[in-house]
Amino acid sequence: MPPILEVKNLRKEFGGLMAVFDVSFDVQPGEIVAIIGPNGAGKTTIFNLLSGVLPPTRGDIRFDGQSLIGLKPHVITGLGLARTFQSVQLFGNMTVMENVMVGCHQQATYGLIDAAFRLPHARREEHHIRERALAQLAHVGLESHAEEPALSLPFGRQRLLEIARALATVPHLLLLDEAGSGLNHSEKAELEQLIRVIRAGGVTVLLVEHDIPFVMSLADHIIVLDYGQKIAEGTPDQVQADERVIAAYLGQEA
Amino acid sequence: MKALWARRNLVNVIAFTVVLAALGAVDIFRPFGLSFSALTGRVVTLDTMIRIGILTIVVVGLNLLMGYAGQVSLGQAGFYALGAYFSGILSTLATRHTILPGITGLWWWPWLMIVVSMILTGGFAYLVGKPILRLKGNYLAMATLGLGVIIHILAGQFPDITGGYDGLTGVPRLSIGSFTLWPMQRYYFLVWGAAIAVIVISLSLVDSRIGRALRAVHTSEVAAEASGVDAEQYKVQALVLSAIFASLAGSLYAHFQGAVSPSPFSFRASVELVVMAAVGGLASTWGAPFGVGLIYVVRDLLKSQLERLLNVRSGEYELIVYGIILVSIMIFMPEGLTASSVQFMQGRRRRHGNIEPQRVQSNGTVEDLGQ
Amino acid sequence: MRQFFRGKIGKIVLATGLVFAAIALCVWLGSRQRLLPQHYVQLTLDGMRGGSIYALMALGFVVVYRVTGVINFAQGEFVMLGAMLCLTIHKLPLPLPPALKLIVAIIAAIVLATLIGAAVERLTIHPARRSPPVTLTIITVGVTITLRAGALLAWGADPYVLPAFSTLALEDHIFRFGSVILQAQTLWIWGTLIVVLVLLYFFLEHTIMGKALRACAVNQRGAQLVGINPGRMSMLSFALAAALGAIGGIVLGPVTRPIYDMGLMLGLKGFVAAIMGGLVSVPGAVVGGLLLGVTENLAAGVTNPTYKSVFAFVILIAILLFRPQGILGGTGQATEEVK
Amino acid sequence: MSIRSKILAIVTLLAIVGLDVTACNSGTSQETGQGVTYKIGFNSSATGASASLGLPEAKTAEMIQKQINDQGGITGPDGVKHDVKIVIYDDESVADNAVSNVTRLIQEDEAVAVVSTTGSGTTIAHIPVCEENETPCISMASAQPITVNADTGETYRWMFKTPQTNGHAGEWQAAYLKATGVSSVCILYTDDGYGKDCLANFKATAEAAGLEIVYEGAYATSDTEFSAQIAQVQASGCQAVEVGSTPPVASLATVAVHTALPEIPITLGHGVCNQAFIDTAGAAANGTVFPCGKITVLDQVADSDPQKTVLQKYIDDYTAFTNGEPISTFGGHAWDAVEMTLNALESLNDGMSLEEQRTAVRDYLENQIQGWPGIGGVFTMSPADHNGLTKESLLFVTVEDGRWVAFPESEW
Repeated sequence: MPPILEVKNLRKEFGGLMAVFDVSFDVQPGEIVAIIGPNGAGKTTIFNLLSGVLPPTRGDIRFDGQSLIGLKPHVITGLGLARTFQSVQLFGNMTVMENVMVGCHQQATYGLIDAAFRLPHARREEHHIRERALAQLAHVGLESHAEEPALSLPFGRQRLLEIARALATVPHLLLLDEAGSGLNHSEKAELEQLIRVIRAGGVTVLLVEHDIPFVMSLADHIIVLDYGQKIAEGTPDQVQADERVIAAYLGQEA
Repeated sequence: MKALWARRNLVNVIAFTVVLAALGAVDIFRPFGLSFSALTGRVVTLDTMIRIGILTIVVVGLNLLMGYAGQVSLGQAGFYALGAYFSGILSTLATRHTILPGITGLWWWPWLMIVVSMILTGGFAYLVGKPILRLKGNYLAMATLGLGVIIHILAGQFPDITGGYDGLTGVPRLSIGSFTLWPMQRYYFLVWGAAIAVIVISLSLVDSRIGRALRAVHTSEVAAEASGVDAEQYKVQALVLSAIFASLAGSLYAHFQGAVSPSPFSFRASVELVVMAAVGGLASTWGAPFGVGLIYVVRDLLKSQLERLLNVRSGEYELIVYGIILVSIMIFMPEGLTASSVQFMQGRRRRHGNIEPQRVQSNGTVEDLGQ
Repeated sequence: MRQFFRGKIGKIVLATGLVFAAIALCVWLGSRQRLLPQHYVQLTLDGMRGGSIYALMALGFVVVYRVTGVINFAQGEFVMLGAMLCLTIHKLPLPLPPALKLIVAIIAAIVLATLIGAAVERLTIHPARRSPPVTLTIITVGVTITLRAGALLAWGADPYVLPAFSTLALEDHIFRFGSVILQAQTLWIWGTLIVVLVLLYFFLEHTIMGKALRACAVNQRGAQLVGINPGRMSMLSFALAAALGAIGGIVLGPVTRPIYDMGLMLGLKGFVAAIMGGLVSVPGAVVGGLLLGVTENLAAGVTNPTYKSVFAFVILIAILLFRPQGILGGTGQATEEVK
Repeated sequence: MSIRSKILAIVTLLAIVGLDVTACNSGTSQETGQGVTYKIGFNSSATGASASLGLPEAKTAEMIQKQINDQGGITGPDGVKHDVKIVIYDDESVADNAVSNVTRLIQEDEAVAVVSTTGSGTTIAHIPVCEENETPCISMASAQPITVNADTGETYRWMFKTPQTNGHAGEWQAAYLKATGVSSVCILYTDDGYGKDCLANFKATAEAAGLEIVYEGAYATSDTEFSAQIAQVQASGCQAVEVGSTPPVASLATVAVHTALPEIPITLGHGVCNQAFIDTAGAAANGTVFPCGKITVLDQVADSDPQKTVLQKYIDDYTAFTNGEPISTFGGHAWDAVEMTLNALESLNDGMSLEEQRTAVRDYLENQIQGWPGIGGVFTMSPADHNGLTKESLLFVTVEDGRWVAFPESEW
């Protein structure tokens, strides 16, 4: 099977500082892949490059065989690449339900005029969106909070809501940026379970993670970054045994 | 759930319409010799009420742009001016220079020109919106401010077209066939009909895919785009729509006033529109008529009461007190007067569309403006 | 090619090219108005006079914006207050020699305006400090309305006279170089701008208060952690802005005729200057102010002066669209998206 | 439901305030006369951009109200006494407010006639209100389109105005320049209603007199730099400069012209006939020439002048009423408008309906104001002329050592 995501010689400079330096890796469909590395290793920058928030200085990103370079973030989302954020970015002026409905944005087509005059076709699609959103909420176990303000949820639930919103875009590949940070033990276990369910549903998952034990038990494949460069790649066992990784990351942690 | 909200909107709209229609009917039928202004203790006249209706249309649009999409405009009076001038010019100049003789005198010509004005203003907003909406927060506010000031200055030039500083005169009254929408009592129904239509459109939009996209852009553009929302497109759409509303209001203004001059479209007017939106409560469609109404009522009250209380010519005192009231409202009820009073009356019950307004605003706007 | 213009040298080449193109356009348009070389000199000199006032105003905007994130619309009213207070105190029958009397009036006016600035912050901005900046900005609009109406009440609608500093009379010394005219007050204005800049530099770099203010501007939370009170700094920034505005109004007073509503247009222009300088930079504000004054005056001179103010706002929009970080550069924040 | 409680709250608020207001109104209007109380509507720009003009107008109206009260009202030809109430509003120099105020005065306050307003643009905005409601309106602004419909060229039926016009001023200026041998003129004017009107009128009269206008340059009211305009004036090589502005910008422009071209003759419009101009232009004012309403140069007016006694009385009254505030020509425009209306009201018998009163006042103004000496001049209205003044209503003056001095044709 061809890889769902191919990253080739990706580079990002911030005014002379190399945040990402010629990184290449592939992600196979159906895998759970994790990118790990110490703080400032360029993990989140890679996510921002993949999702189109930042333009790369050079290099190529191919998703399902199509280059993502120069595409706007919402177009990339439309192609089936969804993401969450390290610092949860919910829409605070909306309910839980509406947050997920925003994720369903591209599942509907009706425009300004249809909406303004509540044309039948808009109402039909709206109904459809509502059902989909409710289904996604059920997926992450938030359906009973549907009409509450998004920010009234406890932090762990907010993470889940953000994942539900990302899933609502019907992704093939889901990017989770430090989804586990700030969660307690049981919440992490819940999250791990959810990620497995998502993968079982046919969605490839790429995570950026800080919490090594969490990643080791979850990921099929791990990429290790340090100072913007890829220093190792392989299965959890291979990575754990890698000298450079221990030196750069695990050693430092200890 | 959805049906319930829709029903609540419907009930509100009907209640609002009935109250306004009843008020208007009083002035036409004058039961027991009561006029509209007598009902309000001569504080609000029908003339004021019509102006409130006209500005409500502008503020509803501004609210979509500012309150929902989070894009501050300090030049909304510019779009309002464009509507008034396009309508004024197109409905008088063609007649004056006998372009298209025979047609321009027909009753539907001014109506057609109102639509043409809306298209022209909307098109203008689209052209300037693309580049300008790349800016954020204070910078966007200032670019729109500049735009508004330029339109205001240019409106005073070109006396052959705009009438210069003295303005255009002879803008015709509107009529349907031979039924003239004048005197004021009839125009009142047209203006408030349009205002309610605009409110209904806004309510529908806010609750739709488009409204959610706008609100999402307000809170976090990055997250909105990651959810598949084309932020740029929706910001432009919001601007164009608010400009079209402003243009409609401007046209209604021109036909109400019968004359158009630059003075009502100054920078101060743009600021006042923002104040009205803020007083009514940003991100609240219903806030618009109440925000506009309150500002008018407060000012008229100040005019009549200050003179009585202080026994002085009130001009300056009125402005001083107006400024102080404005500052006080912003300090003590930053989420808008109507929202605050309703909250007060209803305890801490949460309302749809404006959930925890304080948090909404500090979340959305701080990020946008504070960087 | 595009790469080249993005590089440092490319940018310099591009900027130089644009400047030359602008000069060429200016000369071509000027020749159609039959302007002579001395006219350009005159236009530039007078533009720099107006520009110096814009610069002082822009400094006020920058100080407040950096510390509080508020666009202080009342900045123009501080200018008006400076001029009005000064001439009012000057008219008091104090038993002092004329020159000393003017000096006393100037100092008293600056002190009063500074106190008013601080009071404005305490009474309006401080109680609402937790509100978003857009609310605070609207509050300053309310303050503007109140101050202007108060001025109308206090001083009426008539224009006043502030004597020229050199002659202590309405008529100023005039230096003539051929047909080029330079008023002594213009020199006072330039001198004041320089002195204010030196004092401001000293204040910000070498006093504890100034350093605290700068720290607060760079990182409010960090400043709080090291024991700086951001509320006090907010008040200080308004006081400083009011002082800068008042100084501008006082030195401008003799070349204009102070009137209660003089702050309106000056405020907007000062704001355009601040934007030209990037809204956050002190040198930017000065360069922005001078450049705005000169450009506006030259553009008016070679075309139709009716559109002088239009030029200023066209410049505003052009800067915002093409160089939101201001003419001096630095990293832009106007279109920055990523948090 | 939120919206209904909002409506309820606002209606309650209005009702409370409304009761308060009505209660008070009925309390204050003590009717001392036997006939109905006549109401005169008065609207001026006491604040905002035209405040320096509108404020003395409002004060003049207050003064007249006090005088009428002291006299105990007015008496009609049938011997019935009437109280007169002048209802005074401020439009803040904004056209919308002018329309609202005039509408309110006509429809709510039921004024027999309305005096409104200070500015030309603001007056023009409310013309439809006066015409449609068939109520006489007297403006204190001077532009041509106030009394004459620009499209049809016909005089409006219900619109009148009291100031001397820029047309009258233009005739003086053109005649003077012509007489002194000038052939090419530059015009500098404010980019506002007054300046534009000066420009149009000066151009018309100057060109009719055979003068060539070689340069027209505008500036904003708030401008303090004039080097752009001066450079273009110098480049155009004209022999005289006409400045069409009001202070303070008129003073600044005059100083700028005088500094750059000390020898060039400067003419101005009658907008500078106030002490503020001389105070703020200083030495540059010396030698400038302009036509003025006689009120501003009373000491230069001959004792035989039919206006002299009226002028003297107004000045004394106003000075006493305002505790010595400076006299302005604009207050005079208000005086003329209100006094004319009072004269008209004094001609009414009791028992007329409001519509009849309005028509009668209008007819009186149009036909009975003949050789009527006021502040602005000696008025002679006619169906075609709702201003009734001529060039002679202005006195041509020059400034010598900071004082106005009459400058009759014989001395040119």
